[in-house]
Amino acid sequence: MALEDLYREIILDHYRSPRNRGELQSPPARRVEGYNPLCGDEVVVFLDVDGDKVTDLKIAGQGCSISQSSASMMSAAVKGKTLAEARALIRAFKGMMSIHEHRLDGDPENGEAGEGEIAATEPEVKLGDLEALQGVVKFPVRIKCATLSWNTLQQGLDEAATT
Amino acid sequence: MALEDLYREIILDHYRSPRNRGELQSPPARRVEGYNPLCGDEVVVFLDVDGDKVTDLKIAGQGCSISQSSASMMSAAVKGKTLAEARALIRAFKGMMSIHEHRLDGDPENGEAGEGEIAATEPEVKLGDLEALQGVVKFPVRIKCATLSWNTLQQGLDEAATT
Amino acid sequence: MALDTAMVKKDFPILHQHTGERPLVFLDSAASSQKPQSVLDAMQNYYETTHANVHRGVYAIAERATAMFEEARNKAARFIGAPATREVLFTKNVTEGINLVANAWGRANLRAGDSVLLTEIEHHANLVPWLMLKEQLGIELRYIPVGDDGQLDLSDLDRLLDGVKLVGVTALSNVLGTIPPVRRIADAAHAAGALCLADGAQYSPHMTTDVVELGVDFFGFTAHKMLGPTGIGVMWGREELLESMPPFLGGGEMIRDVRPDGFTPNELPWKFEAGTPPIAEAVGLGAAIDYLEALGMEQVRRHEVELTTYALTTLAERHGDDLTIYGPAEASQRGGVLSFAYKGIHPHDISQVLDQAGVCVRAGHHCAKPLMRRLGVGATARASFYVYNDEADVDALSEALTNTSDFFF
Amino acid sequence: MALDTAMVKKDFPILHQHTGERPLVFLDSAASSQKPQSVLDAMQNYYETTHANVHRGVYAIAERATAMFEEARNKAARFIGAPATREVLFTKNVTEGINLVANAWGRANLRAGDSVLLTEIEHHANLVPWLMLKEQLGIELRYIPVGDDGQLDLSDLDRLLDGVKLVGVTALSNVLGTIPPVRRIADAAHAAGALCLADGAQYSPHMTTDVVELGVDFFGFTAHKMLGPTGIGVMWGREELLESMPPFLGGGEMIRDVRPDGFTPNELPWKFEAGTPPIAEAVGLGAAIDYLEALGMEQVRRHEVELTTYALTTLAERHGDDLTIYGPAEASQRGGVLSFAYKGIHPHDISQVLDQAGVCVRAGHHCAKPLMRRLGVGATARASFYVYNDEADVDALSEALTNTSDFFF
Ligand SMILES: Cc1ncc(COP(=O)(O)O)c(C=O)c1O
Ligand SMILES: Cc1ncc(COP(=O)(O)O)c(C=O)c1O
Repeated sequence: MALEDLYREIILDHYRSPRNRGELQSPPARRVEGYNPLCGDEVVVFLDVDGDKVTDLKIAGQGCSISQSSASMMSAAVKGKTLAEARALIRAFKGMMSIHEHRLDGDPENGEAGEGEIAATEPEVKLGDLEALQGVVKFPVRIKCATLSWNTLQQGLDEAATT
Repeated sequence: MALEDLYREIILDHYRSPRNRGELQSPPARRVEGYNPLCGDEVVVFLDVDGDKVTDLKIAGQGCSISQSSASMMSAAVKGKTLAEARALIRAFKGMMSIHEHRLDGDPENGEAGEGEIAATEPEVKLGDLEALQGVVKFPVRIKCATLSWNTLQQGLDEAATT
Repeated sequence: MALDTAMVKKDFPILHQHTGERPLVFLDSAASSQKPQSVLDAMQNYYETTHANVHRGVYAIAERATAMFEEARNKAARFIGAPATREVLFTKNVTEGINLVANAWGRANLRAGDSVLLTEIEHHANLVPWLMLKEQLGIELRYIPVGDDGQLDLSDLDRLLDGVKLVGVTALSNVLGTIPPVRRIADAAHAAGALCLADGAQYSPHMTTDVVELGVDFFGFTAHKMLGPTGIGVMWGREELLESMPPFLGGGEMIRDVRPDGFTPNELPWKFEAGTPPIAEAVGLGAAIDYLEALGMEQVRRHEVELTTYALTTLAERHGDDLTIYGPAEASQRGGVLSFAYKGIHPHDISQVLDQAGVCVRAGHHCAKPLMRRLGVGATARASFYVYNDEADVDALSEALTNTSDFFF
Repeated sequence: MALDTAMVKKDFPILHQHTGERPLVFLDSAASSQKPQSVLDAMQNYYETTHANVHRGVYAIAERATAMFEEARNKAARFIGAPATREVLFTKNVTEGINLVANAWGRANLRAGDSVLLTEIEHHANLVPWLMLKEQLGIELRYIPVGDDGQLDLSDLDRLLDGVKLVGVTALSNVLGTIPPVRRIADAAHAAGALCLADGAQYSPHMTTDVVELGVDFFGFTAHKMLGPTGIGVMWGREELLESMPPFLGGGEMIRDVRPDGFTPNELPWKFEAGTPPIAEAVGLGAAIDYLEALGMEQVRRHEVELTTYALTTLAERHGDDLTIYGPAEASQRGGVLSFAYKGIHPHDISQVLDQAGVCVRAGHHCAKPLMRRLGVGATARASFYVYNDEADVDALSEALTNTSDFFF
């Protein structure tokens, strides 16, 4: 497996120049922390939701190139979207990442799923630049790096929905 | 290792026709139980001590040919002896048995001791027929069978000494 | 016979390479089975090409080692019909697995006066952990009795279950060969509000295992009795139970975070796996499962029933009343483990003389002292069969028994 | 160098047979070492000629298996200078060993309010078992701090020891390489009426171990870090302590008698070994000890100091301030384990890029989260040396680091 499968140019670009880096005043913004106990990576997502829209979003924390660039790309993709669109993006992204995660967690049925099925769950959603992170599934240990910020965002949206 | 090293003719003889088999009224006789948890063998030694002499001794219980014949030979060897002579016999017998027992218990220093050293600790003592049990040391698992009745006797003598 | 034992025997190096003078007639698989070449190769190959500590390693061999380790967990899960792989915990043997349940579930759920129901045919592995809780927590233990036919006597089950929090039962007795009706016991336990743990140490090597069909809450087995290596066992538990239980052993791998004043446990299954796990052993267990599945567990069981039938018949024919075989009389109702008494000769002596003919049988209490007392014996001799045994092995046993008699009488 | 690493490398199959494209530069032995052919052969040979369950078996291969198993215990005892073999307990890894002490000794001797003194550089294996007792018994934990020089700060030791029942200290830090003055700490502990446990997981593979000279009461190590197999560790304890402790896990082997209402534990060491032990693994550990003793532990240590000196010098020369290496600056005062930060590149990324050059280093918290927080980092990259590493391996690491920098900047 070539290193370039993992570190695509656009990933390195987001890593070197992260988008939407910073903090939002909280409150009013919602502040959610995510944590990868395996490597100590931390991400903090600040979220402004107005009606059914994610009006602003900032990312703080520290981590490896994969977790940082994934968070940066996520922020760019989600900002300005509706809650429903954001959730669809999360599902699509996690779907793309899930193959090997399932395999590692030991779901043999999913182990052999071809890459073609990746986004089958969310056919409407265009992942765009985020597809650059697809190479991560070949490096199972790194999948949790890529999904950290997405899980954190999801937690934020869930909390927003129930409060 | 040939089976005949273990089951010498005299051993089989004591096994088939155990000496001093039975019980003594207790009290006055001292009754001591011995137990081999590994195989469930039980021996009960009944002991009449008068002054410094073992005046009578009987063996009850159940066990394998080695433990039964060892108990039988012990009873024949010890009956009528003084307490000091009985203790010397115990030491000599356990010395003969100790090589492999130590080895199994993991005392490397004693592991390679030659058979010549066996009775060096008790040079005065003649083991006589009991030497037939020497073959047992080649079958480490069986050593505890051979020493069961001797440890029980020793316990009886110890108790007698302190009460 | 359905199983081609001549072929199977070829797969087991020890049957050809042991250093004794006579062919090895290995009839002690209930204590620990032999290993096929494929299991030894899998472990050797793992060490020669891939070894690294699992989880967290980013480099290639560490990732591959992790994948192999978790793949073994998948196989184990499939082998016992576990609904989810995360319910499959690796332990060092089934004994540790039962201690895990007794400690993690028991300490959190049992109070003084609570009862645990066991049976009179349990192995010490499913007795002592509960006896320790009896000492430590003041719980009460009860026992389902065994009848003279070797079957559990369930006539009083409902009364026995009153106030019970957990039932522990062996799925196959290592002494009598009894195969208790685990499903029925588990259903009764659940109806009484109790959980059910089955000790599958002797069951999974020989029978198709389906933990869902068995209806139990916990199920354990041990690799070395099913063609796998020493050093690894499996405890399966229902997910919501495992989720709700506190961890058992503490250390690396089983944590999510550690602070000077506390820690957060990891998710399943790793929450219960402290420290470096038996990695090569998991790979070996995976290969053992592959080997058994290639033979087919139905075939394995059929072979055993056939061989046990043959043994019960020919031994009775030749030795008549001189030989007492304990446990159920019908081969189809029992495992291929024959505990016996022969002409009043002590089991130690039987085993020793048989060994001279290359015939390996166990002699002793088989870690089932309460059952020995129930049978009124200190020890028994025990012959047990597995996939590499055939009728010739039974004949060798039978012949050697006659020699034993000649020797002592 | 004193050790002929070219010869040593030949003994390790994985260094030639792994399936990667580039030569394997294995610098993660602190996580788990590779195994020499002799260790693999010993286990393979055991399974191919001798395997049977240990203890109680009367037949020849069972007796031989038992003798081999107990002979491994003898070797382990000698290897660490244990006064008596019965003090040497086999566990599945050192983590289980520390849990054994925390449970068996801890539960019997610690009460709410009692203190256990640990250090800021401990591995989770020597933290979580005590944190669990904190939760369960309400004991208090204290920590000997680590200074910026990577050494434990003992200036306040006497005050810290006040009211302490046990001190737990790593004999060699798996992150910093620090070698604490265990003897001094143990003596101070004893003077304060406390016991001392040393975690020797990183020490015994690399240094001559003498538990009597170290002056400790408990000492544990783990086979897979010292050329041995996974699945086995050792906990040594002073005989009178082990005698006075209740058993840990319950089951077969560790009992003398079992009755429906209670049990009597076996004698040492078996009292602490429940169930079928890791038999082949013990044989493998014995072979690993033979291999290390043939090299000579003094040589092993000398090689490590020389290689660490070379690494500290050349890495500093080439990478200057771009590279921060944590822990003591002097090779003679540390183990051959180098945790480092490089140019702000995340350890995961470093490890991933190094792997492309065949260089295996670990990235993460190394199961020492409190220490990571103390260092103010989430993770470090870590290169660690063993007998099969040489200067060329260090050069490969150094070169690959430069490439990592080129890749990310
Ligand atoms: C210092 C130290 N203690 C304990 C351990 C735990 O060893 P194991 O996982 O073999 O129990 C390790 C290694 O991971 C270690 O480096
Ligand atoms: C029924 C039963 N349960 C438990 C065990 C214990 O297995 P292990 O020693 O592998 O833990 C055994 C075998 O000894 C057994 O036969």
